[in-house]
Amino acid sequence: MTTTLTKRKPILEIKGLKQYFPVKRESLFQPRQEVKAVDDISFTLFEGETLSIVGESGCGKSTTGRAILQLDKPTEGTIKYNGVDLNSLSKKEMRKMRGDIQVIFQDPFASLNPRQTVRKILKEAMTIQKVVPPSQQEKRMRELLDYVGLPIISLDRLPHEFSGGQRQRIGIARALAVNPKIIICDEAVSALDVSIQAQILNLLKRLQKEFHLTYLFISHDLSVVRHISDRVMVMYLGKLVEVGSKHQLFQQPAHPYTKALLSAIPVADITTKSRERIILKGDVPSPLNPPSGCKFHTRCPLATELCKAELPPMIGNEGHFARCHYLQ
Amino acid sequence: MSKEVVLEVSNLKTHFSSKNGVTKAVDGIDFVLHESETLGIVGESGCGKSMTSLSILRLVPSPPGEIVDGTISLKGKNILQMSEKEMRHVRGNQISMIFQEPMTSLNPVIPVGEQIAEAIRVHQRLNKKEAWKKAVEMLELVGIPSPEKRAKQEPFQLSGGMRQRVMIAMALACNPEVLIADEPTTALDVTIQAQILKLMKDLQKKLNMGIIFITHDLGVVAELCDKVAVMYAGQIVEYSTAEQLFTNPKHPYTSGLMSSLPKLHEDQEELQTMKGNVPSPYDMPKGCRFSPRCPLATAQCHVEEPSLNTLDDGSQIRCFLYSQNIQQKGVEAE
Amino acid sequence: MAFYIFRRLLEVIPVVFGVTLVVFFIMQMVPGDPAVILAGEGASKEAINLLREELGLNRPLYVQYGDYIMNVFQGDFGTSLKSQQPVLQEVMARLPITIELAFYSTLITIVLGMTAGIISAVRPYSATDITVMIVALLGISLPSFWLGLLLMYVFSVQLQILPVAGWDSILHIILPALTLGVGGAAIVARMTRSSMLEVVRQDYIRTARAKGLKGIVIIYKHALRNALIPVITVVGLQFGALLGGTVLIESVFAINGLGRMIIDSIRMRDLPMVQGGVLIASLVFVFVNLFVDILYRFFNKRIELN
Amino acid sequence: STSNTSNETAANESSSEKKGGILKVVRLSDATNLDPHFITDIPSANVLYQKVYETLVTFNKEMEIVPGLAKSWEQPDETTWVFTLNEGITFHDGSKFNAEAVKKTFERLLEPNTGSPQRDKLSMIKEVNVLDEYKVELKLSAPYAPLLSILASNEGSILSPKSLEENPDTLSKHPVGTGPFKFESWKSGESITLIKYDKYWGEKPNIDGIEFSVVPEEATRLAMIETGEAHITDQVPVTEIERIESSDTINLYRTEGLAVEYVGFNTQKAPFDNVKVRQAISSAIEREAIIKGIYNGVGTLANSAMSPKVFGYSKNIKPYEYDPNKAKQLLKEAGFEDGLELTLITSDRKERINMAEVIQSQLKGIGVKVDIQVLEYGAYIEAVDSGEQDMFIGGWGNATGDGDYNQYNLFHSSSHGSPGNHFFYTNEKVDKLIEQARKETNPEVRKQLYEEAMTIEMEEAVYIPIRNYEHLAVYNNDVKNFWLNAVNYLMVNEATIE
Amino acid sequence: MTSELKVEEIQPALTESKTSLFRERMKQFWESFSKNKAAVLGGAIVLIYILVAFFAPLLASYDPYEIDLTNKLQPPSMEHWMGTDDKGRDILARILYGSRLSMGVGFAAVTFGAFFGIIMGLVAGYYGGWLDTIISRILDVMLAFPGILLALAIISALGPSLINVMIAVGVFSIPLFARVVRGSMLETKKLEYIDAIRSLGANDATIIFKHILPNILSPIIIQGTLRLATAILSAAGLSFLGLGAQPPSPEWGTMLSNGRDFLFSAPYMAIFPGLAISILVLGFNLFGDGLRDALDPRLKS
Ligand SMILES: Nc1ncnc2c1ncn2[C@@H]1O[C@H](COP(=O)(O)OP(=O)(O)OP(=O)(O)O)[C@@H](O)[C@H]1O
Ligand SMILES: Nc1ncnc2c1ncn2[C@@H]1O[C@H](COP(=O)(O)OP(=O)(O)OP(=O)(O)O)[C@@H](O)[C@H]1O
Ligand SMILES: [Mg+2]
Ligand SMILES: [Mg+2]
Ligand code: NI
Repeated sequence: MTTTLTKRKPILEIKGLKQYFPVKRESLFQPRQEVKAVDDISFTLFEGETLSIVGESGCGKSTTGRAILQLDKPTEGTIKYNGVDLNSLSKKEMRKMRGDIQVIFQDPFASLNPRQTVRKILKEAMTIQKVVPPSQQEKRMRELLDYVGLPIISLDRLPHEFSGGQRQRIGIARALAVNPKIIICDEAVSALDVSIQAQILNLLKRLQKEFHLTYLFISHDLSVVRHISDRVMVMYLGKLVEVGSKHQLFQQPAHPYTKALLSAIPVADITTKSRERIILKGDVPSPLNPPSGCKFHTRCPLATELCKAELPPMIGNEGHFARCHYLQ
Repeated sequence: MSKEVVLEVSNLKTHFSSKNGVTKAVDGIDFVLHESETLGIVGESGCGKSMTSLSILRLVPSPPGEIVDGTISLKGKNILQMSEKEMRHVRGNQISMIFQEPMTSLNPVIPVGEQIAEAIRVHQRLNKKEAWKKAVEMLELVGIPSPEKRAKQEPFQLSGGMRQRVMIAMALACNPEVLIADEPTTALDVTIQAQILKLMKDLQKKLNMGIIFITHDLGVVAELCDKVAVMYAGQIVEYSTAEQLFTNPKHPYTSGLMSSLPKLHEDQEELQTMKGNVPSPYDMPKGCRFSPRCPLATAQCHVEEPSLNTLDDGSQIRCFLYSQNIQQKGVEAE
Repeated sequence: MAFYIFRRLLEVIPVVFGVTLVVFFIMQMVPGDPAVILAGEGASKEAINLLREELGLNRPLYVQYGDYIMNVFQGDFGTSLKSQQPVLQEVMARLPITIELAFYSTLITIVLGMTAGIISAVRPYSATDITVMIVALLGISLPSFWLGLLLMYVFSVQLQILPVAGWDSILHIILPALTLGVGGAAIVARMTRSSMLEVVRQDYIRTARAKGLKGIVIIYKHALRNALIPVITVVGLQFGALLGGTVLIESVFAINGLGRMIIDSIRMRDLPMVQGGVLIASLVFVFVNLFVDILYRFFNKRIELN
Repeated sequence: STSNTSNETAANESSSEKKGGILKVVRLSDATNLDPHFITDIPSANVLYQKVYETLVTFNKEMEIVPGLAKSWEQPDETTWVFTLNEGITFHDGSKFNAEAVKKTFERLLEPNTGSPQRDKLSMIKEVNVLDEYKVELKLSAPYAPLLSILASNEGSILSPKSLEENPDTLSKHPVGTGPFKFESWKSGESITLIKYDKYWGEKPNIDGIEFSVVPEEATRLAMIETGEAHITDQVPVTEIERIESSDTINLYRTEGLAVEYVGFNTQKAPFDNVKVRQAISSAIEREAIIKGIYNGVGTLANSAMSPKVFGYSKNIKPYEYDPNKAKQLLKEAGFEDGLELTLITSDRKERINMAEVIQSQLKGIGVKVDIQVLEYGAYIEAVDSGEQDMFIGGWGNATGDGDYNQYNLFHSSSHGSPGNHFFYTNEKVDKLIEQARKETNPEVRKQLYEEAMTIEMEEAVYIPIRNYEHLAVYNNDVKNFWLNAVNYLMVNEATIE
Repeated sequence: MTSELKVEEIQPALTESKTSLFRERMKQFWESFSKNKAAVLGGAIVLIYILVAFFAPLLASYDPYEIDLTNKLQPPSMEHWMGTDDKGRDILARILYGSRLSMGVGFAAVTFGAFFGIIMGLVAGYYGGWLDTIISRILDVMLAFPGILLALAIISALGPSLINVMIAVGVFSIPLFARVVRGSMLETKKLEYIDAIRSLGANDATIIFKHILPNILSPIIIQGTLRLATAILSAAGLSFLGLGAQPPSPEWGTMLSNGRDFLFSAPYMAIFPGLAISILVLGFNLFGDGLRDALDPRLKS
């Protein structure tokens, strides 16, 4: 396992990424408050792999994605793509670079221009990044629609004429249109029904193989994550709590939060209805006012005074690391 | 079941008309919902799940959409014939809805707490302060940390999952008799999802609430639903109890769905998929709408449209494979 | 926020420079010599030269401007060439009147304009909508002095229930404020209507309906706030324009406002007065727009300040 | 109601002796300055003239010079004038009126450092000597016939010596004189209030005070008179006179003025350096149509650049008859057979724009194409002063009522440009005649000289006389016994309010 | 990745369908536009005005410049449908001829103002920061600047001419457009689909003009159509400065303000030019609304 990992070429390196959002103060005299949406995370994405980010809602997954895309300027930290610091790029270079890193957004309703037909949306993507000569565009568009399972007639329809899942597929087609190297899939398949989801997942896998694509896959659906990922990263309250290969993580979860997550997966199997579950206690802490020490201590069944006082470091081996004082 | 019927939908048809023709988004749907019962609706994206639920609240965008036929009766009263004022009383109070798209369904410029409190105030005699308190409680209930602070924030300041939980809190705030949840947990992580599902179950027990749960997460369906309607291209193709569905899926589409699921405990290189695509709404295939994609389709399937037949075990299937054991019973199978 | 406001206020300094510089050079460029105009009919060239010297107009331009701007930053806006009175005093005598008039007019603009816009938007393309729209359009193509004279004729001369002109009591304010308010109301009405029409199609309006809210609540609370950005902009523009003074209406109702002062001073080529008037008007504009920007942010938190 | 003819006081003489009340006057513009030595406009002077300030001599309704602060005067030689002053007069600030006060006033005016724009008018005064407490002597550098008329004008106002000494700068906003009214307050841009001066030496006015308010809009001023919000307004739109005359509640007062309006030629610029062209244009304009059509009959047809009320007027000057054929003929002679294109500039006064349009249309008849250029006041002044104009519509107000102030400024070759000779007219003979008239003491001879000069000017067609001004005022039934003098100053000493 | 994947045969009628689809869209646009009665009415009004401007000499039965003082202030009659003005000229003839001038000035000024205003507003709103600061403050100054002074400056710099009047009035309009555009831009640029197009690497121009501008068109259309009226009126206000149409040009705004002296004695002197302006503006507003609705996909069908 170790050997394969080291051999791989890092394509995206994130170091010490922080993204804080200011929060409105109630009065002038209150101290300045911030949401630490992403609080000092570092990880490396290797070429050709799928790295998933899971974690509870609001833990900073989308924010991480947006920071990588340079949609919001990160508060701190560097993002290197193929060794180049994205921050150091000129506007023009950055624009070119964007073709390599694509995104499929969580919310398909908001991410399509209501005035553009599908044809325009796709065509524009191809034209901007100049990936397909105009004469080939029409053919390519049909291909793309076919990949994502939309009828050809969709080309001349407008986003509001589609259902949620259909819109998501338009978003996927748009991302694929520019032949990216990395795709950040922010809940890209959450809105899809299973049959399409299966198609899309297969498609993503196939594309990955054929074109050596790299995915940063953000999802809650752990079965999907398990299916698609090579490695999985677990986030909690803006911090990384566990990272490891799919097998390491699903078979020997180290962090108590990961364990709880795994046990909560709903299973499409009526017989296992009364399965043993780790039900987390305590309130979900707020990123506005995160707990001291280990961020998870308020809900952790194993928490001790130590956890309250000290932030545990990432420890582990063979590419499997977790942030807990009490790793077995 | 001896429980009272709260909502009965029969032959509901909602069509969209446009230059290119008529989209039959919902094309003759029947189902009943009892109190304390959860009905799951699953199906291909675009098959009309959301439109069915919007039709129940009479919120289909019109024009171009229109409910062209059918009845929807809430405790015996036909919603489609209610005055706008009566309808206001129904909405948010007797039937409330969690919308699929949390970003655009929340007013971008009003603090989320206010949006919940407002729903409470129209239907309950509470003053501003009390309603606000209740709203904050609701946010807490759906697992939003620091609810007092979050209540004062506006939707864009919340993450996708939080927004969805706000929607849920809003829908549950008035203790409705019927809750329509349109993919309420898609954006939630599993621990929160579990929490929410538990909350819904608890509330259901307490209030005898009937729930229509639209999702494509079959895991959630298995966990939560009593009955399931599987929709395909505007029609119900299979309607049965959850147990029957998961132990013995009958319609080829249903079994196709089941097999498309990624497995949690085994590695698959490729997921199983159904061939082909959802038919274009303007260009419905002749005969059975699923026939072009059906691995078991026969010649008959391509010309003749099957009807919804009730089987011995009470489930209803729209497929010629099962038409041999047609039983002329009512829709009610229990 | 406090910092933001502070920073915006600092921007006043370049505005002062910009305004004074532009006014100064335009006034130099424009034909018409203040000394000649002030000297009056039949003045000899010597007399004019003497006057020019007296007024300091024969100093090099950069000296004139430099002196002026130095004095401005010390709070001295110079003295009027014409009346020899301190400019600041003259401006300040008129500013409160102008602000009061602008305030009431804008109030009328908002009330009339938004109401009409909302009524139109609730039933687009209905008879009411079309009527409201036509009235609004007549309102905007009817020059304000006309409306003013008409109102004066009806209410003051015929009915004798309001005073003709002057600025002593609230009664005096009614007609001019109404006249000015109606003009602005037309554009506000049109903006409100169209902006509302965009908003009522949004999903969150559906959500509001699903909650069982009354139509009127949906309109006022959910739709209006989202529709407000372009409306606030035009109201701000309107208010600002009124603060710069409205020569015609000030003339019709004999209101001693900033607008008339500036125009009279331009005609007399009374540079310090023009400078002072325009400067104050621009400062007021800077404040109004700061306020508008804060309002944007108030109504839509997504909008970032700075 | 019916209008008064000129020189009659308004309404009936048998004033029912109602005393008191504040007279409310509404007018177009505010004063700009209240120091007579710096005043160059009528709205400012009108506030003060014979109300706050008085002059040594003054005009009566017939524009004749009569005693004022000076009881009598004599002229021991051509360049010496001695005035005997009235006694027992005090200024509003309590200081005494005497020869010293007169001396201080004129010395301030004549001091170049004062920078008075009016200095020119009296610069011929070499020295002012106090002969005794109530006798003052003016020594002139040369004989100067128009002196009395200037002393009778606003520039001749006698200022409080105390103010002059202590704080002359405040005079611009706080005048102190000897008149029947003392200054009360000035709200810049809004109103000026005067109140009755109890220790006034002469006949005390009936009213308690005057309030001059600024109301720029004509229609508003009329409405205020109609509703009784004000008593008198002076500038009145000529288009409204029928309505006013037929009204029961408001009345029109008309009186002949000192000013004239004319169309001027730039005599130094081609083609107007050619007298034939000027004559041709002069013959092509039908002036009666303008008086009637544009001015609605307000004012009279002018025959020269001098109004009948001005000293030196002559009715013997005959302007060119309207004769388009002759005009065409003259043009042909001048070499403009195929017509001519020229620019007519005018200031933005409504009536003048209208006049320009009519002239344009009339000249079209003889094949002259006129471009009208309307200019804002300042730009207009600059244009006519600079001599770039072809043809312009101009006017000459005459605040002193003497022909010198008319002829010297308008036609003397030393007055080119700003002093008033916008025709850039140069004629040695005319120069001589005007200079001579200035020194001539015999009024009849003076008149003769002016007539001669004006005849030449007319022969040379330097300008086309159009209209003698008529001043209008509208007042309501409450006010009686005021009058407007020929300069358009409101005279209220006998006025009463009901 | 184009060729490797198996795709069904591409339909042969590919290019043909493309052009016909464009035609289809145009047809749809026209259909939704023509369904809007008010918009069609507006379009018709505008068209009629343009025709009138074109054929004014044929339509007018009097010389609009012919002064006849004996015939002044005639109320409307069979002979003079709209009466005569204070110099005896036929008002109808003047309005007909004036349409060229007034519409020309109105259009040109609004176009000028809109062009620069929109660009300034877009740039300020989109980039924010110091660019916004600078542009916004310039706009503040422009708004506070007395129009007359600006006009005087323009004449003294460029000389008096009709074109310069358009520029002058256009310059007054710049801040009006700019501020409206900036406000809407601040709102729209935060939408997620803008992020989406940004992450595709679209350059700013594409984002601004293709994705944001169409979505903020409606306040621009309104500002533009309404500004037309004020532009015509303010052009009249400048003619006395020597800027713009000089007498006896039959410009509507000037006719209207000349009518002011006859408000009660000869109201027709002002009413007719006033109506001419109102109806034109009405036409444009209706047309603009229809245009906006037809361009809005969400309103389709
Ligand atoms: N405004 C509209 N105009 C035309 N067709 C529409 C409109 N809204 C929805 N439709 C069509 O109606 C059909 C049903 O849509 P609906 O939103 O109910 O799907 P859904 O089952 O909820 O799908 P998803 O799971 O993706 O949300 C779709 O084919 C869609 O294209
Ligand atoms: N523009 C913003 N202003 C203020 N706070 C923000 C903003 N964007 C995100 N946040 C906060 O940052 C935190 C992380 O948000 P993010 O959207 O990254 O969560 P997420 O992990 O994607 O959650 P989900 O799975 O629910 O989408 C949340 O607490 C959210 O409220
Ligand atoms: Mg997210
Ligand atoms: Mg849906
Ligand atoms: Ni001059």
